[in-house]
Amino acid sequence: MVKQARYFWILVFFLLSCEQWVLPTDPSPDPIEVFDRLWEDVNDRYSFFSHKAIDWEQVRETYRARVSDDMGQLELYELLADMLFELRDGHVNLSTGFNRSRNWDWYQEFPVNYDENLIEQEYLGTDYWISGPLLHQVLDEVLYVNYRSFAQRISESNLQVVVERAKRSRGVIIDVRNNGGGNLSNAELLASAFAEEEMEYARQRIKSGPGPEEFGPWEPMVLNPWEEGTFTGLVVVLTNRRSYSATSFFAQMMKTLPNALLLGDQTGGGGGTPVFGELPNGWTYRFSATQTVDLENRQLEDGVLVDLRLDLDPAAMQRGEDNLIEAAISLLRR
Amino acid sequence: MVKQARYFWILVFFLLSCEQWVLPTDPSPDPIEVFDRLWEDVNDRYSFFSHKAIDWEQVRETYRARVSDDMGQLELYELLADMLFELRDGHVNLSTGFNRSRNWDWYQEFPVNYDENLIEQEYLGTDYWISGPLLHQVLDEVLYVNYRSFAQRISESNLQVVVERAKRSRGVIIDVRNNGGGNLSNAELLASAFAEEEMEYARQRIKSGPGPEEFGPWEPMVLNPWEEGTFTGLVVVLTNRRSYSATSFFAQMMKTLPNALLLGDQTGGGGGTPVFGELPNGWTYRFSATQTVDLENRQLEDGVLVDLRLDLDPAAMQRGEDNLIEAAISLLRR
Amino acid sequence: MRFFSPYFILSFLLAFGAATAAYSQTKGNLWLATGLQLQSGRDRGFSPMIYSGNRSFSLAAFGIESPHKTETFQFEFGYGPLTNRFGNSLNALSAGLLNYTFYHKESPAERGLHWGWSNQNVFNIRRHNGFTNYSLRYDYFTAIGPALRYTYPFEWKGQSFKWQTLAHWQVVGFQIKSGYIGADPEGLSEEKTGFGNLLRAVDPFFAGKEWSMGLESSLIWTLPTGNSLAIRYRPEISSLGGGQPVQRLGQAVLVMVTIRLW
Amino acid sequence: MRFFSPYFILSFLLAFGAATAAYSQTKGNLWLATGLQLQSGRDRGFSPMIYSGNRSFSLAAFGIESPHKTETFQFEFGYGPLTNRFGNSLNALSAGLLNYTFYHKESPAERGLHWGWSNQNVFNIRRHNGFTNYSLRYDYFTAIGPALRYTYPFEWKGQSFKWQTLAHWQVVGFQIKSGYIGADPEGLSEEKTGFGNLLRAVDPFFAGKEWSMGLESSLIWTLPTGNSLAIRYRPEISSLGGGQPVQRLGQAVLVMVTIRLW
Repeated sequence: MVKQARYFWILVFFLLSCEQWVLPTDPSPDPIEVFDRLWEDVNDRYSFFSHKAIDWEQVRETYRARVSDDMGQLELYELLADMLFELRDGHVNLSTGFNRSRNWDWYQEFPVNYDENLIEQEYLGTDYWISGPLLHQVLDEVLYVNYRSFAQRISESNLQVVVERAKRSRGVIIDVRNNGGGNLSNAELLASAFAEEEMEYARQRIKSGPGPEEFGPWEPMVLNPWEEGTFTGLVVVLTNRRSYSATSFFAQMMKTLPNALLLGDQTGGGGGTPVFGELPNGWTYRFSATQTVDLENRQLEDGVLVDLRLDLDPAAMQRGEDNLIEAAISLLRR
Repeated sequence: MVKQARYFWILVFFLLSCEQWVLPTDPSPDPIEVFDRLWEDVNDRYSFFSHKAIDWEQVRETYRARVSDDMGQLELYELLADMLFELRDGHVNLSTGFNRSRNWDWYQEFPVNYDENLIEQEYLGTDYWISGPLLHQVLDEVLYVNYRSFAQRISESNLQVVVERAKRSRGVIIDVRNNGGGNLSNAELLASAFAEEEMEYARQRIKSGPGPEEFGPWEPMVLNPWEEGTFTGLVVVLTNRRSYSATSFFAQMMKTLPNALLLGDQTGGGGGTPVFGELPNGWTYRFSATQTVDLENRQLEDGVLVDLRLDLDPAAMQRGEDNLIEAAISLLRR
Repeated sequence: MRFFSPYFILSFLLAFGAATAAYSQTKGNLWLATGLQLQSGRDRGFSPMIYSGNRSFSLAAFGIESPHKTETFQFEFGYGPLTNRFGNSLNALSAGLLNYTFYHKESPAERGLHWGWSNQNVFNIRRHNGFTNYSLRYDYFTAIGPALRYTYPFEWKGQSFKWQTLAHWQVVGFQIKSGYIGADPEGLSEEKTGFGNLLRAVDPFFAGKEWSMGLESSLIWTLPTGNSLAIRYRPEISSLGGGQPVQRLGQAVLVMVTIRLW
Repeated sequence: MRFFSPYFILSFLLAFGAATAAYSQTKGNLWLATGLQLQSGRDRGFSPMIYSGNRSFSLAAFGIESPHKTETFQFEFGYGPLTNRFGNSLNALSAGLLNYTFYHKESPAERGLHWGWSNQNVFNIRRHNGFTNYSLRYDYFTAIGPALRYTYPFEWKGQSFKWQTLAHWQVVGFQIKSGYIGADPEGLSEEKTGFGNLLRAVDPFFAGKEWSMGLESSLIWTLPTGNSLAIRYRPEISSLGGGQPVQRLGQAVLVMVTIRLW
């Protein structure tokens, strides 16, 4: 009987020796290993190589030669940040605790078109309403709504009051300039309050394998009218180049609605949903892993174009006026 | 035997009938009840009646007459908001879902002294470092650190890199203008990186009963040097009237340090830690329930005074200069 | 907490069981029960509103039955979110130790009415999810009082069943509660010395001003092996006065196994 | 989840026990165990790094022993945070059903080596706390394979003890795993019909490419009442290939009570 027990000791030792075989230890945190991991993961999962005509193999050749295992963490960070900069994508970041790399070319080369101090002093005033993240004020019988980040959650009761005030007005201005994005569900909720019927506003696909063109199928993105009641009067959405990510999606939703139009400058883009990753030295990163196109197959990554192109006029600002808001008011009062 | 069981049925019924007696149902959401609850809770727990010479009984008389049970929620909200406005306190809010009342007189009547677009374009530029919520850039051998909200957590590694860059510079500017506060622990952590030794910077006491002068004892608030190493060179902290709450505490900590001075306009105040409450109609509110005084027994609620008073100069702004940052740089380079 | 409680209890029982298994005149039992508790409560330090909800609730008990008396040591644990009628929420955790001693010198332990006493120790802590400051409050009390037990065994379809109801009422003891505004009890921080500090924070518990009473009614199916399966209903109330009053009402329904250890 | 699992299991057992108590030739047992599991795992869909930590781990099992075979149905549940060596964390939840059948026609059930088979069903889900998108990933497999049991009873200081080791190795079955980027399995959303959809998401499980094996070693102290207290050590490995591979290694130490139902 005890002899049979030997089978078991063999089994126990076998199982314990499996550890290294089933679960090999973590990869080395040496710069070369870190570089290769990052390059390879971007190569496998990044979604815009062909759209942006980026030769990632060529990028590897350029940067790989500059990596060595005796370089410092700061040098390595700068090298990797430079490499990721080539993706020309605001949804690409490398986070190290001491610094976070980014590519903000999509707004830094363009006019700002937004002055928060001016809006607070001349438009919102002191008695505007605060419904969660939605700041709103009635201007010349028009409801002006300022929303600064889609990362701030809109509750149903926040939205309810905006819809109710909208119904008592001659139209709505939604100001999402400088709104850098956040949660798509907030964008869908806000847009749903102005949608008369269900409609497809974009299509999205996701990387499904390491090949450069390995994507899942195009899935429709659909906007449903808000069940609590909607405002179907005229809406003007103000955007600038710093309207990014979820804000681009919001702009696209509103652009699809027959009762809304976009005014200002095109959005900055951000049409790919970022996926996250980790490097063997503990740094984390993210980059786009999906593609989104509008109904004409134009990539949202390139920004959503406005219906009416208008920049902030320094002369108007000097007079204490935001000429985008003024233009929206006169459009709605017409 | 079964007869004895009667005791138990009596016990069970007794226990079940206790429900209403032990736990009476929720108070009525009628306007008069709501008004009385709010007035009474502020009366019992608010901490600045005598410091601000507010006659809360008088306030009750003024407003109670205007409440009736057939008034709408919007009217009731406006009445309560007006009543709370009398406390002249930025830490007092009434939140209803459709609007949030506030008293922002502590900054609205004063110069703004801060232009984020200007700082991004002329000082931070495109290659500044992002260490969590700390944005920093070297300007003329001086480290400029911009921190926009104490609600954003500073990690140890974020702080480490700031201290290390500070050590390689001729001094540090910490810009907390327009920083409306947040978490006191972030203020303590940031200040601790510039403290050479343990020191008391303020004293705090908390309401301990419903009487107007019922407070617990004064407790010292102490700043300890950061264990990971500190920068003990010169530091200039930039504040304006919108530096509030945790930012006032931070200003007070830095003011107490021998190697730091405050430049700009005094902070907005916010020296009382707010306690929260609920009304029978579901609205929530908060108000100050503590007092904090500096080492000269001056209330932090009245704002922390700067060492060097300076306003933003429109002419300098026109030249693309923030004259507060310029003044701080020349102070540190002297 | 969730994990360690049953773990330590069982370890303790393993050791304890070994030590007492030698007693020949006694019976040792282990109870394990889990279920749902509908809890409603109000803490004036937070709000005048009632917060209620269904929490998970579990208990582990160890009992020794000797010819003349029965002793039970019962550890209880409850955790879950409670909401008010406007949807605001708090998370409430309770941990308690409830001890019973019943005397049955004159009548059999298996049947009838028995008097005894109980000792209850309960710690409650709650975190409000909508409040940014002073969002944590707690209370604790320890008290003793009389207890009563009624047991009625019966047969049904050839199987042994038992109806048992226990009642307890806490009369006198001590309490510690969060302060007027903050989580720390009033007076706790006035001195720096630990014990003097603690004494300042302690208030008496007196029936009349404070209340804690409860029932445990169980329908028990005794298996031929001596173990049993049971369903227990457990209503209780408690109310702590003074400072910011705290009231609570709980009703738990539990499934329970009893394990005969010796 | 945490609460409902033991609750429903016990309810099921109450009903099941009642139905089978009539069998005279069989023995019915209930096991309850709780403890800690040191888990290490890697999901290539998240990271090349290992995440490990001590999780709470519990199981409830029901066993029927007839003269020629023993069947056990074991529900397992584990939950807790795992961290990598830089402090990033994810929360990992596992729920599984592990069934054993052992045959002992020729030898007594209480002693010796018995062969049998096992069926394992495991669902794992993890949420990464540092990733804002695609932070949820899961996997599931069901498979069958051989099992082996060795039981060695002994006496020590007049008490009955038993050493028992069970081993299982999963050979063939099915698996479903999160996709290349997102939580949904690849192919799941291609069609709108539910079942065709599900079939697309299912991949085979084959020993060689996929692995799942484990041991359960218990030191059992049988009480005079027929119940027992035990300590169990439970190492296991699993590895799912294809797409983004997932590997896991767990070692649990549990305290356990066994309740004789009939």
